[in-house]
Amino acid sequence: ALVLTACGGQPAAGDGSTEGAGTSGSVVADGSSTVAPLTEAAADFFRDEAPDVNVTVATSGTGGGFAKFCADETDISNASRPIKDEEAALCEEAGIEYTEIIIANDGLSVVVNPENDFAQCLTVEQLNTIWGPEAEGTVTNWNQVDPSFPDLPLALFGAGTDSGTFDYFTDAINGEEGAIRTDYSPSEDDNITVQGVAGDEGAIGFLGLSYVEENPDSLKAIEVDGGAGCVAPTAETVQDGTYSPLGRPLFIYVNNASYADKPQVKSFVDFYVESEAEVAEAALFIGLTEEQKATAQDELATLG
Amino acid sequence: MRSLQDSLAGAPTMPLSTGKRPREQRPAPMIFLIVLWLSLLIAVVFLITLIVNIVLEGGSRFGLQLFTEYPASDPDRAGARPAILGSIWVIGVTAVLTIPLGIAAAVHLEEFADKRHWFNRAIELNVQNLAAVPSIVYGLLALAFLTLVGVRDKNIVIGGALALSLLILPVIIIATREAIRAVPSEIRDGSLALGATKWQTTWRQVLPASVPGIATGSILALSRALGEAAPLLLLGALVFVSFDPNGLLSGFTTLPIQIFNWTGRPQEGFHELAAAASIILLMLLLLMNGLAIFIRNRYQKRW
Amino acid sequence: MENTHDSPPVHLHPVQTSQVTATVTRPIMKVNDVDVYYGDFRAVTGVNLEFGLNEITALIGPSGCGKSTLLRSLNRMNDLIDGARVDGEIVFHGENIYGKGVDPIEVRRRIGMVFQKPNPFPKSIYDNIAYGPRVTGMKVDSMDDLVEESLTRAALWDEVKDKLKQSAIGLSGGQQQRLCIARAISVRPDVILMDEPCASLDPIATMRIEDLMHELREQYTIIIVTHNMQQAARVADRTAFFTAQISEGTGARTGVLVEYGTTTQIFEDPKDQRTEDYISGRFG
Amino acid sequence: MENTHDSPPVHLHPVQTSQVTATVTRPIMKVNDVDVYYGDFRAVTGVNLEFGLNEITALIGPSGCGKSTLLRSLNRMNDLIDGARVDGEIVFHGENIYGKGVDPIEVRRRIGMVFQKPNPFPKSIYDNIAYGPRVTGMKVDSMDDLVEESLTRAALWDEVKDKLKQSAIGLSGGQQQRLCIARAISVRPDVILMDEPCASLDPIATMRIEDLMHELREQYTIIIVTHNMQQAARVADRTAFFTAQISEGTGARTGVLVEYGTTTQIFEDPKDQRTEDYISGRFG
Amino acid sequence: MFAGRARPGEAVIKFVLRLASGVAILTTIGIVIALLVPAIGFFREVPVFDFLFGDRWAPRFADASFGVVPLVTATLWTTAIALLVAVPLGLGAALLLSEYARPSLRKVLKPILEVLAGVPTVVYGLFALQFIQATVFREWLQLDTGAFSVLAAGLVMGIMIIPTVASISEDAMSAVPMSFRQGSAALGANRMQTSLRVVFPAALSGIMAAIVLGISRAVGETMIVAIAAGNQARIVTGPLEQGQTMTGFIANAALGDSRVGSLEYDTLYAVGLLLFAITLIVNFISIRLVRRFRQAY
Ligand SMILES: Nc1ncnc2c1ncn2[C@@H]1O[C@H](COP(=O)(O)OP(=O)(O)OP(=O)(O)O)[C@@H](O)[C@H]1O
Ligand SMILES: Nc1ncnc2c1ncn2[C@@H]1O[C@H](COP(=O)(O)OP(=O)(O)OP(=O)(O)O)[C@@H](O)[C@H]1O
Ligand SMILES: [Mg+2]
Ligand SMILES: [Mg+2]
Ligand SMILES: O=P([O-])([O-])[O-]
Repeated sequence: ALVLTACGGQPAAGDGSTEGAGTSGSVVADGSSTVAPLTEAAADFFRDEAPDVNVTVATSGTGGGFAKFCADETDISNASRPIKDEEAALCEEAGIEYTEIIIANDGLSVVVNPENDFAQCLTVEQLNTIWGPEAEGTVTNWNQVDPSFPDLPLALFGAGTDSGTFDYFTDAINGEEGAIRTDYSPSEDDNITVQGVAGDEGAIGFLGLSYVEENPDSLKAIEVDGGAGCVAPTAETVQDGTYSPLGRPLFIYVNNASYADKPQVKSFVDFYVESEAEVAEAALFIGLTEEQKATAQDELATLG
Repeated sequence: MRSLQDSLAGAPTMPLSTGKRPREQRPAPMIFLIVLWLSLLIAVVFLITLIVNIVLEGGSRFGLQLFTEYPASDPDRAGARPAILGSIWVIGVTAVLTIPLGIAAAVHLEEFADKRHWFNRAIELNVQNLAAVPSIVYGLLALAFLTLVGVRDKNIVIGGALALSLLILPVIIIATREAIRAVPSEIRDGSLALGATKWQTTWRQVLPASVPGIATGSILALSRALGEAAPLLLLGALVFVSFDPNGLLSGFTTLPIQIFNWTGRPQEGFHELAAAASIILLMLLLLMNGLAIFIRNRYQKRW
Repeated sequence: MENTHDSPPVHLHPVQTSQVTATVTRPIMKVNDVDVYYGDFRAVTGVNLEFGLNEITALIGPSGCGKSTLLRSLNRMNDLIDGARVDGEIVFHGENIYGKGVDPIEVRRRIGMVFQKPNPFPKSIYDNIAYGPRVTGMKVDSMDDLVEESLTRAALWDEVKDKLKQSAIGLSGGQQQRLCIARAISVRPDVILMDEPCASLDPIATMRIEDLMHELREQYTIIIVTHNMQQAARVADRTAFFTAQISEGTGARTGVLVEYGTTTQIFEDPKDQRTEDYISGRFG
Repeated sequence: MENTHDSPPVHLHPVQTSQVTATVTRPIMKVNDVDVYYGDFRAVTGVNLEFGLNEITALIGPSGCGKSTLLRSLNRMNDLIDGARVDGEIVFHGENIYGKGVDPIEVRRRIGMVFQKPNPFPKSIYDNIAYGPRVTGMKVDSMDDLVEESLTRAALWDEVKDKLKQSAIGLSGGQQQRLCIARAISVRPDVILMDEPCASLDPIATMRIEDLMHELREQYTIIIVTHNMQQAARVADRTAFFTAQISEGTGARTGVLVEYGTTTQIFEDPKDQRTEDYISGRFG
Repeated sequence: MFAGRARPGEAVIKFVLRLASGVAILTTIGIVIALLVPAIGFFREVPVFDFLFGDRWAPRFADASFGVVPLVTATLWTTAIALLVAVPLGLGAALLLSEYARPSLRKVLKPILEVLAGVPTVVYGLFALQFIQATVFREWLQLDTGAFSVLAAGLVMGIMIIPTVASISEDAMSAVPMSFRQGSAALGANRMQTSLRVVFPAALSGIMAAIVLGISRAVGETMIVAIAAGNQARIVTGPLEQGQTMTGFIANAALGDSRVGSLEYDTLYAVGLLLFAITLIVNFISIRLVRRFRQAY
């Protein structure tokens, strides 16, 4: 295991942080399936710091995660979008105080089948034509999106309704969270989306950038024109904000009481933020900018 | 039409060797037999294809690491240790819960219950019915139950075991009843006629004689539970667990869930890991079925 | 001998009541007006009988006439069949075995039973014999002695004394049946019921058992059901002949006792036409 | 009659070879030196017999002596039992039914069989009779006529002619057995084998079947296994007595033919001590 | 004289045993309550009629609607395809085992069949998705189908159900008394004729029961359809289309998480209740049929 560890891109132990040593107990995280790989990677690395701390990471989707978080069932909620007002209200009602910490960046990618050579770049309007609620049952062919596109039936895949990805995408493209045509294949499991897009020449779908990078043979990410020209999702375009409107930050929400009362939660979260870069790399995400990292550390500091 | 009378004359009539192909070997019966064999062979070929497929995909990842390592963000470092331990925990608790309960229920139904009583008939009907209820419904039941008793985190060993226990309890009851029924009534009569009570007869004669049948049925039922994922999904067992489960209230994941989880990852390496973990499951399945067959053939008495 | 068959079909006797013609000098068991039911089906009706102490009584009759049913009601083995019910009294040593406060388990200990098919337990020979004393909580000085004694009485000791620890399943059919008799004896019953104990045995094993019955008669009362009239003639002191009567309304067949007497009388001077027909092989 | 049992245990006759004392005038079937095996177990050995045309031959003997085994080998029904094997010849109309090129299915069509328990198919009465002709591809002008003729011969037509489309399961036991005889007749066999055809019937139904056998004898050759000596005496022209011989080495029981002759001779003047013992009820 | 020993232990044991078997009833009651309570909450908001006959299933979208028909059509397709595979193959295997195979061969073949029923459904699901659908259907057969299809899911499910169909119908066939076969053989029928004309009809009610039980297995199977049939709730009109079944919906919804008491949560249970009701009806039919063939002999 040691040898494997060495080539695994794991943060070197003994970089001054011994916060986890000696602690034990459990840390319960739930929420976004997009963010889960990050928290899992953090948990994975954290085991070397504090082998007696049991970290579980469930994937109920951002919304589902907040539901549990505000019911005081979890310590950390992973989120691929900021908390909504009604969710915040729930937490307040239950007396749950929390802190939002930005933890990584993601480019929400629009993907098509690799065979598709005509759709290189789509504008937000075109995406809206495809995905809008009014498209349901009517926009069924690529040539309805652009007359220059071939006569090819559309097959739509995307994130399930519990996910922050879904919320984010519908908000960015259709202007309202949750507004989307229903005749597409929603799945909480992004790999199903990969399979779906890979298996259908006329497919289009949306998911996290990591899936695109890992499945170059199955998927092709297209450029998105948010008004300032076609931009491909990459680490740079996401970090510098040009991949708009689909570049997005990812968050963890920490229960303040847990952080204060449970040393294992505190040391895990501290470790997580500190090793943010390695974690993002391991989980195939885009790390924080200097600025973002500073913000995150400030937020941590307010927790005590 | 030759009247019946003619054939009775007794004089040698048609020879028995008709010169034609024997009727058992004419085309129609031969084709029929081939069709029957084919239906079985198709199933077997399918099974072999499945196994070969999985071995080809997961073989390279199948190794010690799978058993000793925790899940990780890098497929090269990841293993299924918590899932294997989780499966052991959940199946172990399930076995402890269901086997005594199932045997007790079966003993009641076979040895003690008056089969004409409405209550016992209702139980019988229920058992048969429950055996065919979709597993996912048991997940819904366990979820509702845990919510009712106010369990905060439903993904705990005892919760999973509860769902699986309810799922396989009818199977174990039915298998045990069959094993008990196979004990000839002469043995019971012999014992009772000596002045043994019903329970003495059950405990000293019937149960020992039906142990092989009960063991076989229980093993097969547990092997089914081992492969179940759907009811556990409802309890939220699709989690990343990077520690060894260590108690009834400990969080857990199981092999089928881990497989499902890995297949949902972007990296191809995880898909291979999923296949490798499937090999473990298949090996366990074959092992358990083999054990059941061994017990059945070795110890099952022919009365 | 060829083709002599021209007798008219047998008509079942219309008289319903059982005829008890034997007076038993030292009765140990009395059957008073017994009907046995399986649910709504009346299998046996109106039986009155007495069994003599240290006698062998044979119950004979065609198949389905309720011999086994009656026999099983004599030690309450019928209790174990769902829906089986006994009306009337069976008096043993002056006490109705179906009376209140009677423990059927104790009844079965006192009135042992041997079955048609030898049914040794799948245990060692020794454990087969020791089983009864153990489960009934009998106080036994030396189990070894009791086992030896029971096996000796059942004329099996010499054949098995060297393999007491071996499984009883390995014995021959006749040995198994004697083992079952030894097992029945082990709990010291007064009466032994036997339901066609030789039906599955060969002639030699049958003779052994018949010889054994004669020896056991000195100490036990034996009631035996047999299909084999010759066997009844060979072993029994008294014989009761049963037949099935077909009810006119429903067509249901109910067993009745036709005639009861000493074996000599039944076989040589039957009073009832049906008995005579049966004995002479005219039916059954 | 009381307690007269003191005869010594019967010793099986040491002579192994079967004694054929009957000379059949018009033989239709010959059994030449037949042994029947189940796997390694030899159930029957060294049987030599002849069956006469339009005669009824009864096979009697104690349980397990191989009567059914031998009977089943006469129409190759034993082929259906895994591991069953016949050594020797069974010659039918001059041809060995175990010879090369013989289609066992044809043998079974020509030599019909009626079983101990009536086994009508769970189909209509009509279809039960029509089944045989249909599966054997018999050329039949009118199936209705054939059904009527077969049922008439089996003395069942009048009782069932109004309910040919009803299930045969609804018939009484005796009617079912006659139906099975009608079914056997429907494919026009020469010989009918019957294995204890009355064992599960009541006396009246038994008589009907016995009467029927006498009628059928005019046109068919009948071979019947029976446990009931009276029945053999009533119906058979010839009787063969079998018994089981216990091999000294292994203790295995093998059936042998003891004596064969006219029924009168066997019952009134048996030549073999074992036959006499059996007939007189001294064993079995 | 016969006053026996008091045996309080015996009574306690009897009570405990009875209690144990009562768990079966408790479970059923538990299921009914667990499903009914949330389902009632659901039907307070969604009329039963709209649920049962509505043809648009979009419970979690902004513009929600709760017509279960699309889920039912997908379930019907996968079930029908599974039966099309399992019934002929299962019956063929059953006839082979009960009418032709010697005990020694049976001893080998039956366990192999049993293994088919034991393969974890997750494994089956992946096989259906990655091999049957992707490789066989699309690559080799060049079928015009997407990443998922009810055909791939149904086919694999059918294979999984073969042992269920085979083993119960074999029981029914073996329960046909030997005397029927002997009677048939004695009339000059060959094995095929005996199998098809005597054994098969005599075992028919048991065979029906096997098929019916197969139906309830297919309707209730979850992971295979969740993985391979697709996730889009739409009315399925052809075998190569994708579709979401009732179980598929429940599983997929379970991957997310809904607050207890929310309409989404209740929806899960409403579908569960429908699923339970369907399998219950199907089971009762099966039990009746089995009872009939048990009584026949
Ligand atoms: N457990 C039972 N339940 C219902 N009916 C039964 C039961 N046992 C026997 N019978 C019926 O009671 C009647 C008498 O049966 P019983 O076995 O006592 O007859 P038997 O004289 O011993 O016959 P056999 O000589 O064949 O043993 C028969 O009609 C039989 O079908
Ligand atoms: N299918 C079989 N396989 C193995 N052994 C058999 C089989 N059938 C019969 N036997 C054995 O063959 C011997 C002769 O049996 P068979 O049935 O022919 O005797 P039987 O004279 O007809 O007796 P019964 O009067 O009881 O019917 C017995 O020892 C029996 O156990
Ligand atoms: Mg009896
Ligand atoms: Mg026989
Ligand atoms: O799982 P999500 O990140 O899409 O909420």
